[in-house]
Amino acid sequence: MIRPHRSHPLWYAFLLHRVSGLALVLFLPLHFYVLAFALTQPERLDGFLRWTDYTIVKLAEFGLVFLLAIHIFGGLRLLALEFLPWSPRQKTLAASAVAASFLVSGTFFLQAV
Amino acid sequence: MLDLRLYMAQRISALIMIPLTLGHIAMMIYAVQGGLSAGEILARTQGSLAWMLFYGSFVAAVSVHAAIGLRVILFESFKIKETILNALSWTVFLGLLYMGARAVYAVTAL
Amino acid sequence: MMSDMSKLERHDTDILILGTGGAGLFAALHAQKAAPDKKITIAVKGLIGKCGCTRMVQGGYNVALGRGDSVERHFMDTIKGGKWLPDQDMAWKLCKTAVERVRELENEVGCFFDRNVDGSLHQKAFAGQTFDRTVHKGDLTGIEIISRLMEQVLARPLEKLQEHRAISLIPARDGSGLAGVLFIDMRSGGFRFVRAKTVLMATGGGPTMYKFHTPSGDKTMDGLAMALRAGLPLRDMEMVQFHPTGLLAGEDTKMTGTVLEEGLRGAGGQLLNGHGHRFMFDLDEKGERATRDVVSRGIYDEMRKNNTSENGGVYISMGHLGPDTVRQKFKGMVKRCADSGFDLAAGKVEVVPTAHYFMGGVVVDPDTHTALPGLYVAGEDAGGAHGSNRLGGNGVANSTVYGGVAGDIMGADVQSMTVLRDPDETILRSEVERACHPLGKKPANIQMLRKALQDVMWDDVGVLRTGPGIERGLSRVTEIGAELMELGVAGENLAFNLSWHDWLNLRSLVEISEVIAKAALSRENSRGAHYREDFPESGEIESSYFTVARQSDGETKVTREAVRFTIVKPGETVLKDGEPESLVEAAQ
Amino acid sequence: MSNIRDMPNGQTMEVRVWRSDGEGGRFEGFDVPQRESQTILDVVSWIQQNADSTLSYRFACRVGMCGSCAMMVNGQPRWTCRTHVKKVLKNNRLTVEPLRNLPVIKDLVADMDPFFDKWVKAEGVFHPSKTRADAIEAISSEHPMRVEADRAIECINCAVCYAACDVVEANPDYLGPAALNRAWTLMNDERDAGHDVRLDAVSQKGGCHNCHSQQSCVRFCPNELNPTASIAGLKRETAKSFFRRRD
Ligand SMILES: Cc1cc2nc3c(=O)[nH]c(=O)nc-3n(C[C@H](O)[C@H](O)[C@H](O)COP(=O)(O)OP(=O)(O)OC[C@H]3O[C@@H](n4cnc5c(N)ncnc54)[C@H](O)[C@@H]3O)c2cc1C
Ligand code: HEM
Ligand code: SF4
Ligand code: F3S
Ligand code: FES
Repeated sequence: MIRPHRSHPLWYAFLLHRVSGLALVLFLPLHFYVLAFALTQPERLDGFLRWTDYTIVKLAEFGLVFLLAIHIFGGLRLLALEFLPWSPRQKTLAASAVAASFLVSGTFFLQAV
Repeated sequence: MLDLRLYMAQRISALIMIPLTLGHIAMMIYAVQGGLSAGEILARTQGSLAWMLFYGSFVAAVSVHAAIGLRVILFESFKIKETILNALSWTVFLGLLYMGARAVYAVTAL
Repeated sequence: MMSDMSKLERHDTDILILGTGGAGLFAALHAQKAAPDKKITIAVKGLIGKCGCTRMVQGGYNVALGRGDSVERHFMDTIKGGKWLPDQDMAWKLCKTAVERVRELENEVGCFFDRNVDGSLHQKAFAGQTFDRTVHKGDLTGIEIISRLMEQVLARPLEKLQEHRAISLIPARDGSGLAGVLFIDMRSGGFRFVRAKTVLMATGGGPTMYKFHTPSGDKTMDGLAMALRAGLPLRDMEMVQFHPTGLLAGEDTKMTGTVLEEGLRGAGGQLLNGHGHRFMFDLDEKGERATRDVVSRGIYDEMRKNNTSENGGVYISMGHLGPDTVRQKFKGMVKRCADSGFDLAAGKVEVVPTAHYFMGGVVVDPDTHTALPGLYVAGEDAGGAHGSNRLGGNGVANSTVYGGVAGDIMGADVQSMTVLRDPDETILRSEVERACHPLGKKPANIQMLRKALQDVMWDDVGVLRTGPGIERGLSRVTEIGAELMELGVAGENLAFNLSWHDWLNLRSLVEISEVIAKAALSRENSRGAHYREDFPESGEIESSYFTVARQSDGETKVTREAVRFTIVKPGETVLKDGEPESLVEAAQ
Repeated sequence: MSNIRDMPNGQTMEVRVWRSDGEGGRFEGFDVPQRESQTILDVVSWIQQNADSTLSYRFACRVGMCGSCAMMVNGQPRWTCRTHVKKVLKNNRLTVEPLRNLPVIKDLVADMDPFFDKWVKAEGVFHPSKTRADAIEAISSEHPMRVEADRAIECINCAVCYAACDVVEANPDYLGPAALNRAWTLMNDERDAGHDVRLDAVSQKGGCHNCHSQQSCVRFCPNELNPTASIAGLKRETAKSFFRRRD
């Protein structure tokens, strides 16, 4: 499916950044919506937070934090690429960003269970 | 479709969010230990001007950042015309800002 | 078929430029400056700036920038290098104007040539010169020059006819001069006639009728063939320069013939024949570092004696210098060989002499005027500046200097020209028919014929020549020409029909090959690039002559004309008293 | 053909070539003999010369200097004159198409005008500050700006990067990696008098800020240039000018 001119790590890094950004845009309104219950219907917020104890929801949460982490570290990578002197180790940087994302979201997951 | 001004807005908002989101994640990692409850969260945040500023600036930044980000994706994937694109971007921006502001107000006002 | 003249598109302009090498692009810039209110049209066989040989210049650009060097010294090197055959006024103008041209390239066009640490231009050594005067940009000088010129031209509001192949110079009905140029718009396959008050021909010669050759694929002597048919005199047509080390990768690849740079030999590269013998020291005490012509003859001779490598050439070997050193010093060449599947750094690479540059060309005056009013010629298409041999680095200098001159002169001349000349419609029609000739014949593969021509020219009118050999070659070339006329091209779709253009290319090559052979017969001595085994002596310098070929009534005749020593006489010099002969040796 | 010197085993390969008169098009298959030394350009030429005389393609220098022979080979943009068949042949099959992101004139010939229009639009053109009457400016070969410019200068405008970039495909106004790379070399040219117009030119809607650092341009540039780094340089300079020009 991935066309031949795209089959290299830095293009995947771009794709990951875009997909994570897009997913965050979709999730964020939901997040805001739920938090706003605190004002209007505090009991529903609590209900929602309790609901987060379920494993599936835990996994989803992990996914979300992972996306956020991916996007942040990916974004850091891009900002460094754009604003710091050029580094020839672009692939390493991209890999590090992914690794850092796993680390952070993994920690979150372990704490949460 | 980015020109210099949109680019700057997106990059500056990203820079602002870096400490905020990292702080938020660290917070969450700390807070989720043993499960979340509304009471816990609200106890920490309600009535705190610091938290209001913290999350308030995140909401402002992310509204700008995400609206521009979405604009680019919409343009590149769907070749949407500029006028419609502008309208969409503003809608996303204002929508996020409104929802975000409400959420911040909910968790940080007394 | 397109004898239907109503389909011929017509088009008018003031200044028309053919070709976008160094000469064409410079002419466009200068013409625009000299005549900003005139319409200027550039027409080229390929894309603007992306075809021709100026882009392929590796070594660099000769220019006297002081520091011990002088225009006089550059001039003397050019005259001596050309074995006293150059037109001295042209050579002088070349050397003198090169100084201004390089400043223009740097300050106005935007080229950036290599510098020394102190900020001054770096100048390197090139064979046959008494001063290290070659300005360069790494070993990709041509790309820098043409890319920068191309940008300037693209940014200007000139009319651009890309992938327009000039096929004929059409004279005025009243015989007053040139009316315009007939083209094939290659993209559509249609014909277009462009009337112009002045036309610069800068299509860049190109001896691609040899089995091994360096120039780009678009160069097939179209310009000289057009000039010949228009009745213009062509000089020095026997003078074909061979580069000693072209890559040899077999007959089936276009890589064969492309240049492996001169510097390889300079740095200590060894030439070995098929038996592994290092033969150059048998011929010249400088070994591989002897001049281009000597080395070319040495290799050609080994090839004739069948002391050859696998594909029929000899080997160049660099490995003894240390593969890493070679890789670092000749990065571009090593990479190029690697892309072709050869290891230059550690292994041996097969090489052959390869036809590189054509010294002959249209007779012009130092202002680029020709015998045909309205026609100007500059660059490799023009004869005279180099005589029998072109110094490495004088090629781009020549095209950029004289391209600019042509632009200035055309810009000035056009001011007093109020009307366009009307073409001779009969000739126009017959020239269209001429180009359509193969479309009426049964389609056939012409590659065998092109190969046959290249073999004949290589074997019989090549690096080493003899009278009987040339005669044999000449009659074979004539036969090939006749055979070509019987082969056809599928003409249902003329849009970007490369096979049709291959046919037209071959026709130009055949026509000029014939002239080369005739001129080579006429010169009964050996000078510069022309070597007659039956006349190995150079002949008396004081009574030097150059050959002039002219066609009338379909018959080409070659005559000899005495060289006029207008600036310096044989045995004399324009160098100041007491100046050393060479500043290269002095420094060594 | 008697002059064909096939591989010892007489092997052929299956080549699919895009045929088109500019609109629409289709693949056509050819069996081409394999040779020891053979580039993609040689394959295409072989087809035109021996199998189908109507096939159109473009080349000039045949040694990687003119940048007019680029095509999509197995879906990837490449200079065909210096791409050895062995390097790209997979399962004995090859696919050759015209360069991506440009209009097609015929078969494998792309119209490069949009690419060069953008080159000019990006102000990839030197603005002189001196004339031929002036001396050549002394600039040390070790000057940092010069070193930076040199890194990006050896572009042959082959449009391989332009064909590799998805932003070019998605955004018709995007100036593209090569034009921006050239603009950056000029921003590092002390002799150039057009820095401000150029910064404006690359800050427009189709300018450098549209680059998402996909780096396919770097991946495929046959001359190992790095347009991404050059574009990042432009982003930095324009960002600086964003603040500078507000005072
Ligand atoms: C590989 C190589 C390396 C070289 N290295 C050096 C060097 O280091 N130093 C040096 O001084 N010289 C060098 N030369 C020689 C130098 O390149 C030429 O002398 C010079 O560039 C010729 O310039 P030009 O403008 O006359 O022709 P070109 O640059 O060849 O341009 C000719 C133009 O005319 C066009 N054309 C051809 N036929 C037609 C037609 N029928 N209709 C329309 N347009 C047409 C072509 O497409 C092209 O655009 C080298 C040459 C080669 C091949
Ligand atoms: C610290 C936090 C963040 C940083 C450093 C950051 C950084 C970036 C950067 C540099 C880009 C530009 C990518 C490009 O042009 O190719 C970008 C794009 C984007 N960001 Fe963020 N971002 C952050 C947080 C967020 C958040 C929270 C959201 C969502 C709500 C988001 C949504 C997007 C979107 C949708 C895009 C567009 C993606 C694209 O063009 O491919 N970002 N981000
Ligand atoms: S940057 Fe590289 S790929 Fe792009 S045009 Fe220049 S040489 Fe070709
Ligand atoms: S591929 Fe395109 S997105 Fe940028 S890094 Fe290169 S120009
Ligand atoms: S033919 Fe010139 S780069 Fe390939």
